[in-house]
Amino acid sequence: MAVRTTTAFERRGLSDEQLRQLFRNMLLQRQLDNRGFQLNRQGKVPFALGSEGHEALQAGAAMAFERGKDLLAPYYRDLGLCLGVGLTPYEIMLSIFAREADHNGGRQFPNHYSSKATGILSFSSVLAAHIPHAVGAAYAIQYRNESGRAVLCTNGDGTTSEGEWHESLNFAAVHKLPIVFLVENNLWAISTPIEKQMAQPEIWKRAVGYGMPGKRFNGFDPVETYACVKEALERARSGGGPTLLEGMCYRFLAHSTDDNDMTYRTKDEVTEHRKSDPVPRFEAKLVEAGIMSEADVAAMKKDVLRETNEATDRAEAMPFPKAEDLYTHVYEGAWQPWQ
Amino acid sequence: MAVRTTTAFERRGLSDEQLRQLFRNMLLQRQLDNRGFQLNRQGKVPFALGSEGHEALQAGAAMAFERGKDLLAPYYRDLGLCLGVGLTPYEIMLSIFAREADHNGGRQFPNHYSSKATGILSFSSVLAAHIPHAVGAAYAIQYRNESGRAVLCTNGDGTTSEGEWHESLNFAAVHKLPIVFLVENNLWAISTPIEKQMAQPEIWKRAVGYGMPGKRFNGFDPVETYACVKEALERARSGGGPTLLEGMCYRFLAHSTDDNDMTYRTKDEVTEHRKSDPVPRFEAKLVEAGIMSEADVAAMKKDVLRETNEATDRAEAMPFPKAEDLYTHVYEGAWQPWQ
Amino acid sequence: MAVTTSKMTASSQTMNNVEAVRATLYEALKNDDRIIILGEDVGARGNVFLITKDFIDEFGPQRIIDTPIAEASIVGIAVGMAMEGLRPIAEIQFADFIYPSFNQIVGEAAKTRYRSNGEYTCPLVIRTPYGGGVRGALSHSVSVEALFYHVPGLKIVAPAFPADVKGLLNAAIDDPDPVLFLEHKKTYRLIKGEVPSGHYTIPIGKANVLKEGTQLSVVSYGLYVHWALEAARALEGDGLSVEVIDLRSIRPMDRTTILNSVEKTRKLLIIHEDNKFGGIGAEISAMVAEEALFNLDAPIRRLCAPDVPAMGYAETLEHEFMSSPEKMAKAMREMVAF
Amino acid sequence: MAVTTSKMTASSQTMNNVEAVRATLYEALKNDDRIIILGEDVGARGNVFLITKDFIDEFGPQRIIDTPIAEASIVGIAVGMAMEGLRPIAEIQFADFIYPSFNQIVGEAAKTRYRSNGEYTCPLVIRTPYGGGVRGALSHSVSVEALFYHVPGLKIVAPAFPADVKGLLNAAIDDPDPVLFLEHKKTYRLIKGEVPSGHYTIPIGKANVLKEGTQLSVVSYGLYVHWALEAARALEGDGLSVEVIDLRSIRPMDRTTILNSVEKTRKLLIIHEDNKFGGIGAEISAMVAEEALFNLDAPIRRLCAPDVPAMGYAETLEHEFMSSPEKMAKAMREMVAF
Ligand SMILES: Cc1ncc(C[n+]2csc(CCOP(=O)(O)OP(=O)(O)O)c2C)c(N)n1
Ligand SMILES: Cc1ncc(C[n+]2csc(CCOP(=O)(O)OP(=O)(O)O)c2C)c(N)n1
Ligand SMILES: [Mg+2]
Ligand SMILES: [Mg+2]
Repeated sequence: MAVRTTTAFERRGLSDEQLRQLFRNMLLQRQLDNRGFQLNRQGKVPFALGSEGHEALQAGAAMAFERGKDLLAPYYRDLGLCLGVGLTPYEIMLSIFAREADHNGGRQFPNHYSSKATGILSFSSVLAAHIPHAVGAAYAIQYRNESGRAVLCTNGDGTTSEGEWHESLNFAAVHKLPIVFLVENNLWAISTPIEKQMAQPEIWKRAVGYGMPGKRFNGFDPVETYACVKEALERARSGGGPTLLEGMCYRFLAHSTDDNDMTYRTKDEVTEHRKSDPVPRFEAKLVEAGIMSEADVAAMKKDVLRETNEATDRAEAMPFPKAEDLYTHVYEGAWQPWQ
Repeated sequence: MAVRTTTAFERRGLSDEQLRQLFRNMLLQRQLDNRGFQLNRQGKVPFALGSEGHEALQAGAAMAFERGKDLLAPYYRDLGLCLGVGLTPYEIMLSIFAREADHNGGRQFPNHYSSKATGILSFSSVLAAHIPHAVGAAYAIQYRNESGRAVLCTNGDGTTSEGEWHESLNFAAVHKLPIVFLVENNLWAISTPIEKQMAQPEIWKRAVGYGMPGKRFNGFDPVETYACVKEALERARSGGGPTLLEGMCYRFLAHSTDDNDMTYRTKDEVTEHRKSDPVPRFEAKLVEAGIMSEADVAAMKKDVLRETNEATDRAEAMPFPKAEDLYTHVYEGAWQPWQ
Repeated sequence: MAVTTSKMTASSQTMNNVEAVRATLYEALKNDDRIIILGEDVGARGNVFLITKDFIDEFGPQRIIDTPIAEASIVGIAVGMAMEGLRPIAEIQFADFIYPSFNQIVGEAAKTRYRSNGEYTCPLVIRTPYGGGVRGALSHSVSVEALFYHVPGLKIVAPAFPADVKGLLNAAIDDPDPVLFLEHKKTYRLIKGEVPSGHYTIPIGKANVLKEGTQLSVVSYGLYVHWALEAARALEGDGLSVEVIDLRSIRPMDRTTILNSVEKTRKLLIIHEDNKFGGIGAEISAMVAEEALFNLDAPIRRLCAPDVPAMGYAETLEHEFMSSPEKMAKAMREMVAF
Repeated sequence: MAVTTSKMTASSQTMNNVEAVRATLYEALKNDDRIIILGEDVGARGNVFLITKDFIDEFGPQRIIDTPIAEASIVGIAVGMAMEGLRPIAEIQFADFIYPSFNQIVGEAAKTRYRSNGEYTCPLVIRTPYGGGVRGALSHSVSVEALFYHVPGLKIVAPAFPADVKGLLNAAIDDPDPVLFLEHKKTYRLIKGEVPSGHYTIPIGKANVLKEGTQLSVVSYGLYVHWALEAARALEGDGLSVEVIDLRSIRPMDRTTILNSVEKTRKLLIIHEDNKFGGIGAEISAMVAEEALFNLDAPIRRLCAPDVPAMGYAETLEHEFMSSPEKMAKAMREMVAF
């Protein structure tokens, strides 16, 4: 289908097809999120963590990512990003169900997606620990003169307080590495509001200190996100060095199924932010711009549900890791009890 | 003696007496520095480390410090600062000679001065590790409502790359703590030049990111240093929160007696910076302004040499720690072999 | 079970370990305004296990500090507070996140007194939940005691019973030196017990003989000491007499209690959740091999986790990693029969 | 002294340990352009011991990276490089400064393979000079091996002889898993020896019997293995036959060589510079107490530093902290006489 110009919103070069794809990623993300929480309520999985509120940001950023070229160093809230760069709902579900076929073999918490084939680095639950890894990967790319490639590295607002975040940005700037640091600022770090995390809440302003460009954008807008991340990634891919991006969003849900956010923030606050919920908002925009009809939307939602159901059923039917799997991949080769 | 106005230079409210005191600190610092290197060459001590080039910065900063009130969290290059806030040359020499009567009981490397009575915190050789301590001390001051007190915390330019530096500044800003972070930027971290340490060499610009005031000043000028540090300390003492200061100076010597700087920088570079050597420069200014005569200067130098000699002789005559001292102060109370 | 306490009052209350930590912290905050609690989400959220719930309302945000996510500075700032006369209690949200603060604990807190020749001290408590069996996966399950117990200047306690939690936490808070206070998160709500009212301390460095026995000494701590006790009690029916010692303190370690027990039973089984190589059991075993070798009628045995990096998230993996009262009973039988 | 090497060529050269590290790194850089050296002052300064002197001129600043002073990221960035196919060799300037990178070593490097179920690996070498006797005072003298040896997923070597330095460093570089490579700084220039030419490796995890003997097994490593050898040789004159084993690798540990030796001599003395409680000696002793208790004719003894935070700067303090060939000989005599 040819690209049409619409007046409804800036499409930043995205085709209708791409805009629909963005929206589909957002829908799928929310559906999979819900599924995790449902499964937890049903007692089928002990833990789930959602990224509601991050859908636009993640869908937009993922669209700027070049599959087969770029690398992604995500954090646990990046279900949508990981989907967007190529992970399948089935792979997501394998992680949620901790099945043997999961990339991590059911070893890690859910939401700790990694996949070498997809270019997603492995990370742990220790916040900020993945950021130097992303920088090291960017160094490898630069060292091998693989121009046209870059690393997209994400973390939450709270994680910027860690020393490793600082060290990593500084090193990347010194070496002008092909990397984009994308902070998903949802205003909360579990129960800690941004103002207890930092005195000056505009994280992008730290870029000046490191000597790299910095930019804040509206992470509720997938198209704006796409454009900002794409610009930064292209700079990185073409030798222009790193960028610090700050996407503004909000965490609509509690931190995880282990958390009750009503102990530390008000329902009113959440409701207020819900008014800008990026999913219905983008839906309305697409419909208004004539890029999707109401029927298209309904069909897409149905299809997303179907895909989620299939992924759920398929993953659930898979076997757990075997007890003996505890002993593999400690070192290369077979495990020795005394190692 | 009454304060006279001179036209020779901005005296920023300092009396003649204070200006001479500044100068004396600078002279004493250089003399003690030289003494350490001499003793090392004589084979009397295995290690020495000098702060030539930092004299003006440290003398100026020390003069802004309020004895008996403020706290100092220094690093190993702060001989002059420690002298300026009240440590005696004898105490310095006890450290250099690792004598029993040293505040650290001869346990730490020389230049790791600490003295509870003088308000100097204890620190280790691990760079940046003392910065959170300074922040914690500032928190204690604020918590106890001890207004009129502040912490002066220093470190080198290279040390700003450490994660703990970042974490500490961020926390201090969030809590608006009474602390001044003073970076002594001498352009080198052992053999690593500033441009390999950071992409953007103006460290004070990081202040924006933390939400605190930042300022760069000429650390070769003791009076300007005094004024900048005083302003920042007064803000801190009166509830105005932290400041990031960057004093520009240069390390004239090798990093320590274990280093040969001619392997990584040129003699020309050092000579070029030597032209601005703060000690003769300040001497000339004082003489020009009529605050000191040539004879005064000569007498002061003689006196400083005498004081250094006396301190050296007195400290050298003191006993080493006893072997049994290895076992004290592990925990409170007597040491147990199985602890 | 014999709870040894230095001061024991008549009245007591049933609590679980979470409640015991909470009650002790509360009392401490009430009694000493030098005490500051700092950590991630300790304020409005009241800690992820609700240990400090509502404290911020009563004691204010100056004393209950929701820190930025920055463990090195959480401990480092607490060190500075301690050097300047406060009594900070720092929390690391999960023991797995203590690694970034390793420098401040091992390099700084543990050496403050020593390197300043006693001029400065560091009366600091670092509390953190550790241990597995809660589906915490690779990074919310680790045991960290063996990464720290080699460090002179540091004390480490790991109580298992609510009464010990209170007594040892009080002792840690009163202690003039840094104490790493390890709370097994699976025992948090699982383990209930009587906790004496009023202020009391249990000396750091004293183990507790939970059950006397004559044929085998079992030394354990944390969650596993409960399972060991369960196993030992079950074996009583078969006429086996197993002594169970709760180590409680890891550094300093109660050599006397262990050696006395081994002298009596002539056999030693050490059980811990952490992996084996270089674990706490290594020092216990080495100490006994040094001090009481000829008292032994059987090789010393360590029943520990396999030497793999962590338990996995999947139930199968967690189950394989963890021991059980059954596996412990089996080892006890084998040792007695040796 | 028997240097075991997997490939040994006729020609060799006398070198000290600094030269052995340097020569090995040089060859590695020459042969494999995936190899990157990163650390503080490794470039123009050529490392503080001049190990990498002039490398930057030959291999360029892309391969010899003078990093900012930030140990967590030195290791962390190396982990990322390793995950993406490079072969980084990270340097920590002094072992005392490894603490800030603890999270990256223990939490990340050691777990990369495991947590990704083998999808990602971490072929990384971390080199660092450790140990005392050089007037390095409190913070330039520590032994760090016991802080890491409990960690599955990590390997640790601590060679003492130039030929072993080369063989084990080559093995570490070739290894597909992270290796902590510990260089005793007092041996750097003190210890010289023949180093075979050409590329060879010594398998990680194999100890070396430096001197055979029948009356006592001594296990040591690093600087102290030289002193132990000296002491054992001196005792030969008195007719004492002491076997000296150089552990060389700390994790994995060569149980077989130790057990075989103890079976023969029936007595075990472990000597290390690091303090005792929870040190490497604890695991060696525990392993033997577990596997060979009834082969022992004397209690296992550990001759280690006292459990104080560090040696002091003053000569008196350093001397008191450190052992000596004389103190070692005394302990050996006592053990043989037992
Ligand atoms: C080093 C470390 N410290 C603490 C935690 C516990 N923790 C998990 S998520 C989280 C909050 C993170 O907040 P933010 O970075 O803003 O990300 P968000 O969850 O809001 O997306 C915390 C404190 C951790 N996982 N790692
Ligand atoms: C954590 C840590 N890493 C490395 C070192 C080794 N080291 C000692 S001084 C120094 C350079 C410090 O440079 P800078 O902060 O600029 O201070 P300067 O010496 O120039 O005053 C280094 C790398 C150390 N002491 N601590
Ligand atoms: Mg957040
Ligand atoms: Mg410098």
